[in-house]
Amino acid sequence: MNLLQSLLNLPEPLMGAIGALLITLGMLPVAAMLVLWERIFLGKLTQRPGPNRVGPRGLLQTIADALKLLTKEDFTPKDADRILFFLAPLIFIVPSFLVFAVVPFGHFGGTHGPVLIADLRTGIFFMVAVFSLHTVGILMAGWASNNKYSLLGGIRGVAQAISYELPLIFSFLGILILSGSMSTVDIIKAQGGGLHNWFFLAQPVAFLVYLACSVAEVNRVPFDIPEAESELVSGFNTEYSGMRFAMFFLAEYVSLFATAAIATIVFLGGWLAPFPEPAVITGSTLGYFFWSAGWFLLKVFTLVTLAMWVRGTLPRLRADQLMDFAWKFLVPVVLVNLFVTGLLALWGRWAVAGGLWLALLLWALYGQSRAAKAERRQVVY
Amino acid sequence: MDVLTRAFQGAKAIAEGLATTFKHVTRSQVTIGYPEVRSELPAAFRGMPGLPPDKSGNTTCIGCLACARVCPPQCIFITTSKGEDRKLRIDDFIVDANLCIMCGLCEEVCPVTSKEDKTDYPGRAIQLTHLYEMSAYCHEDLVFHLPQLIAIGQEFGRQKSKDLPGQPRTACYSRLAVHVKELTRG
Amino acid sequence: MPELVEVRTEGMVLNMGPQHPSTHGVLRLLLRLDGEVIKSCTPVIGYLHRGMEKLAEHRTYVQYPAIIDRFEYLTAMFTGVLYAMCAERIAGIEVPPRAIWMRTLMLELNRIASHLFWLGTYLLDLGANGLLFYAMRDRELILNLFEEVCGARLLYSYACVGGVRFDNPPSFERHVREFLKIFLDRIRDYESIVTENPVFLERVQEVGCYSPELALQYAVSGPPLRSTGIRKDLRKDQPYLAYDQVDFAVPIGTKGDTLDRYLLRMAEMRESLKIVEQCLDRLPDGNIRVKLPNVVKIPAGEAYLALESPRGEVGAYMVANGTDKCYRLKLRCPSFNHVQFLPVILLGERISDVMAIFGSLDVILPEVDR
Amino acid sequence: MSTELSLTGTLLAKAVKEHELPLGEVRADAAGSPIYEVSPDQLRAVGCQLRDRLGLHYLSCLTTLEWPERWEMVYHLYDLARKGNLILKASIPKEQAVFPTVTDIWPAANWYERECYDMFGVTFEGHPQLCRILLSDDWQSFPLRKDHPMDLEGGY
Repeated sequence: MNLLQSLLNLPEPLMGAIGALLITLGMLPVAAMLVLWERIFLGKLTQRPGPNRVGPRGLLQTIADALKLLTKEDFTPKDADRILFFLAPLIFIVPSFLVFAVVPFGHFGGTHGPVLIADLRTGIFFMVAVFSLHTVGILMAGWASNNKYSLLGGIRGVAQAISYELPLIFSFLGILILSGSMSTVDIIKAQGGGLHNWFFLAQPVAFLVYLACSVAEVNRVPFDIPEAESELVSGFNTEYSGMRFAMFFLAEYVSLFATAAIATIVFLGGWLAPFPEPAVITGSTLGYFFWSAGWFLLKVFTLVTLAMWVRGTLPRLRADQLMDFAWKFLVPVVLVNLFVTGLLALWGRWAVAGGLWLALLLWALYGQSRAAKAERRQVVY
Repeated sequence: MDVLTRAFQGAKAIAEGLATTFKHVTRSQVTIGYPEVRSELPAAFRGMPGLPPDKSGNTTCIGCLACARVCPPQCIFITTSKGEDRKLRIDDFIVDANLCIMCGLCEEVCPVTSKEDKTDYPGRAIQLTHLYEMSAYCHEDLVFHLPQLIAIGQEFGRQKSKDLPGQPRTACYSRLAVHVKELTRG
Repeated sequence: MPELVEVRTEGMVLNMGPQHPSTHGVLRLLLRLDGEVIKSCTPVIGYLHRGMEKLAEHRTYVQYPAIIDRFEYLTAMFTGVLYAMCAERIAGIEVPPRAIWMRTLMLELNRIASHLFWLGTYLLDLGANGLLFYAMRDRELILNLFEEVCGARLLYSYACVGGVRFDNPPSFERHVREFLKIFLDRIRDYESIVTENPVFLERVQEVGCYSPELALQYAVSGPPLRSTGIRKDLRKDQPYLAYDQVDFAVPIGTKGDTLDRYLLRMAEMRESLKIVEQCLDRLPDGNIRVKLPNVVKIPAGEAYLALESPRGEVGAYMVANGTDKCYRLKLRCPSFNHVQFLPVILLGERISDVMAIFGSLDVILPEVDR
Repeated sequence: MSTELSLTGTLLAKAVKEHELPLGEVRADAAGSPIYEVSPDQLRAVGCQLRDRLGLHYLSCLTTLEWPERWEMVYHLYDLARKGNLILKASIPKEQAVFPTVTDIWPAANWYERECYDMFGVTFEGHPQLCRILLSDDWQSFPLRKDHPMDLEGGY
């Protein structure tokens, strides 16, 4: 935004408002595209065509769906808590958009600065704090609907969010040690110089933990217990229809995009290309903008597709197993990771050492797993 | 170490599963885009019963009521009258497609056979045809009378599908759908 | 001294179904919950009651095989064959060998189709939707085979008293062999997605365990019984059709949990493939049905025959009285017992496991309600 | 029509004979399984004996037959060891329509008996929860009775 700011020379609050507008308007088509892509991709995974009726090759399917949802009757159950019922989708949707305030979508090259609305010094902290807000929306929706399935979904949503918030934040701490800053821009800059400097290599464990937690944060398979449709019909949003359901739906995809964006920033080098960038591109302002934004979006898109791919493959965990997984596995793992990172940071050779640490771990485990292989249960003939 | 072993094994199994699902991305689609593309029907397909006409366009039914008697949901109703030449005439032949379960017992018991092959179903007066699209807005539209049944038999009879093995028959379907609709409405 | 106050908590009554995404047709479970833990469960059935037994008394032996398919539409071959076998046994009708082998072949193909349907929907119950499409894709292959022979994909009305109604078209054998060739690979695909998946294992291991004694008391049959380690398979115990002439094994489980039931069904599909192959190799030529009069009359008598359907022991108790309709037909269906068994094994489980356990019993509601 | 006992049927009949249970003459059904008549008073006692001494824990089927002048209960017991069915029959006059329950002997009988009540109106003494099962609670008639109309005229 720095470049634009110097060009337009507007007061900062106004620039912020313009940025908010841009994000809100920009995210709507992105979410629509993600919905469509998910359906196409899941279709491909299962040898189906996916949506193919509306528009050329089904490309307008989400628009048709959105129109349908908007024109549907907006239904409020009898005895619902009307105020909370009305507020819940709003509270659910706002944080997903708010996260993008600190997401740098690209860079203008040279000294022009990155493309983002606010370069907060506490960028990562802001993201996590804001992102955990939508749990309130889930609980409100679950409570206000006056439906037992919704209530169970709401309770599960809160329990899940509380459990997964912790390893999620802890998985960032190692990165903060390495980058020495909480600002999203600084974190990306710390990863400059090529693929080998990206933090997912230095912090592989944290990266995997983050991926698991982020899937849990956005309530997707295998962690979609708040809305598990084979158990709770549709969980916390069972009673929502029309526009308000559309808001939940939209927020979920925006959140998915947001978590992928965070992962890109923190672990995959944000807008940076995986190799040292040629000076021709870094020199041109507009050229570098498209180049960097392209890399950023490509990475985000890959992560989002990964989440969709997992959805097409894995079953869902049970609520208590989910908590077990978070508290008894993820939290200790990130703590150990944090400890090791701290030690390595002291030694200063984290990149090499990180790789060795991972290789050693994998090798030890591979030997173990081969030994344990024979224990699989079989039927008796 | 047990936890980590399990974690590793789990990750490996998940990766295998993901690989398997991803393998399918490259495979060809199995879905058939139904209204435009139709699956090939086997010759034995059991669809809506019809009355394939003879060369003069009349039904070959002799009014013995065997089909009406054997029909499990009892959806065949035949009215006959004796004409002046003392021959049995079929006044109306009703198949209520709301009730029909397409079991094919009617064509099995039909005594009318073709001269060449006594076991050949395509010689029967009532035959299950290859018509399977019979949506309608009300139950009455699905009560088929003699002229409609003859039309169905003519368009979709098995004899016909024998001549055209495995041909998608999109053109005839839409034509007949309109045809049958007109007859049903009228 | 502070007074101890008992905190009174209230149980929650949850009506699961009949409108619920995963109650396998229309079952209603009245659950009394404490948090997510089930304190009591009352199944309410009958939403799909169609009076199959009353219909049997009002339809002739020729008509009813077409109707009995609706009794259990995922394994329509079994019920049709069962009805025909009962009538044949009472009347002493000898079925031609070709019909016997054809019936065996069809039953085993139908078993695979039914297990595939179970596999897909069960994984859907657990929240994975990818496998559903793979399972359905391969079930389609079997349905195509059925369609080729009898012209219908779901409700075959294939068996009739005295044999089978449709002979194989010439291409049938080749198509079945093609199916056999690819299907083993497909099973390996499913297993690579499911069997070792840690999420799946978490969901099914040690879930829904019950003892063999309990299962016997409630007359549980089929894979749910065999998973506890009791080798009760009517194909071996009371061989019917051509099962005494084919070579196959009856796998059993060890723990009686949901994982065992999954493993059993996968193993059973493999065994069924073996049987299908043997049937194809040994399919004799000849008539497919005995010539019976137009009005089939069965002399007075009674018989209870049972087949090992994919879900368990499906039995028919037929009382004939010398007319062309049976005097009474009682259909014994495994799912009825399994739904009755459900409250016993659901006690103390979690609401997330209701579908994991219920699904593993492979209940189908039309069969319960008849 | 076979009225001979099958091989497993003979084995079962032999076992029953050895234990000297108060059962009538053995008959065979078309499938070759032994059928025993038992009086309703002794039904529960015989059931316990069969279960405990012969090991017939598995009640595979239970149903009611309506004959012109009597109700007949039919119990199909499966013997897992001998792999055969044993059929137990008990009759009462038409106007009485009360049988002793066997739910506590074979828990599987619970729903079977409810179904018999639902369909025939036969009641079971001592049944824990004898209410409608397949039909709705406010249903009046007993549809499987022979005098119940089979209405074919209705609409769709």
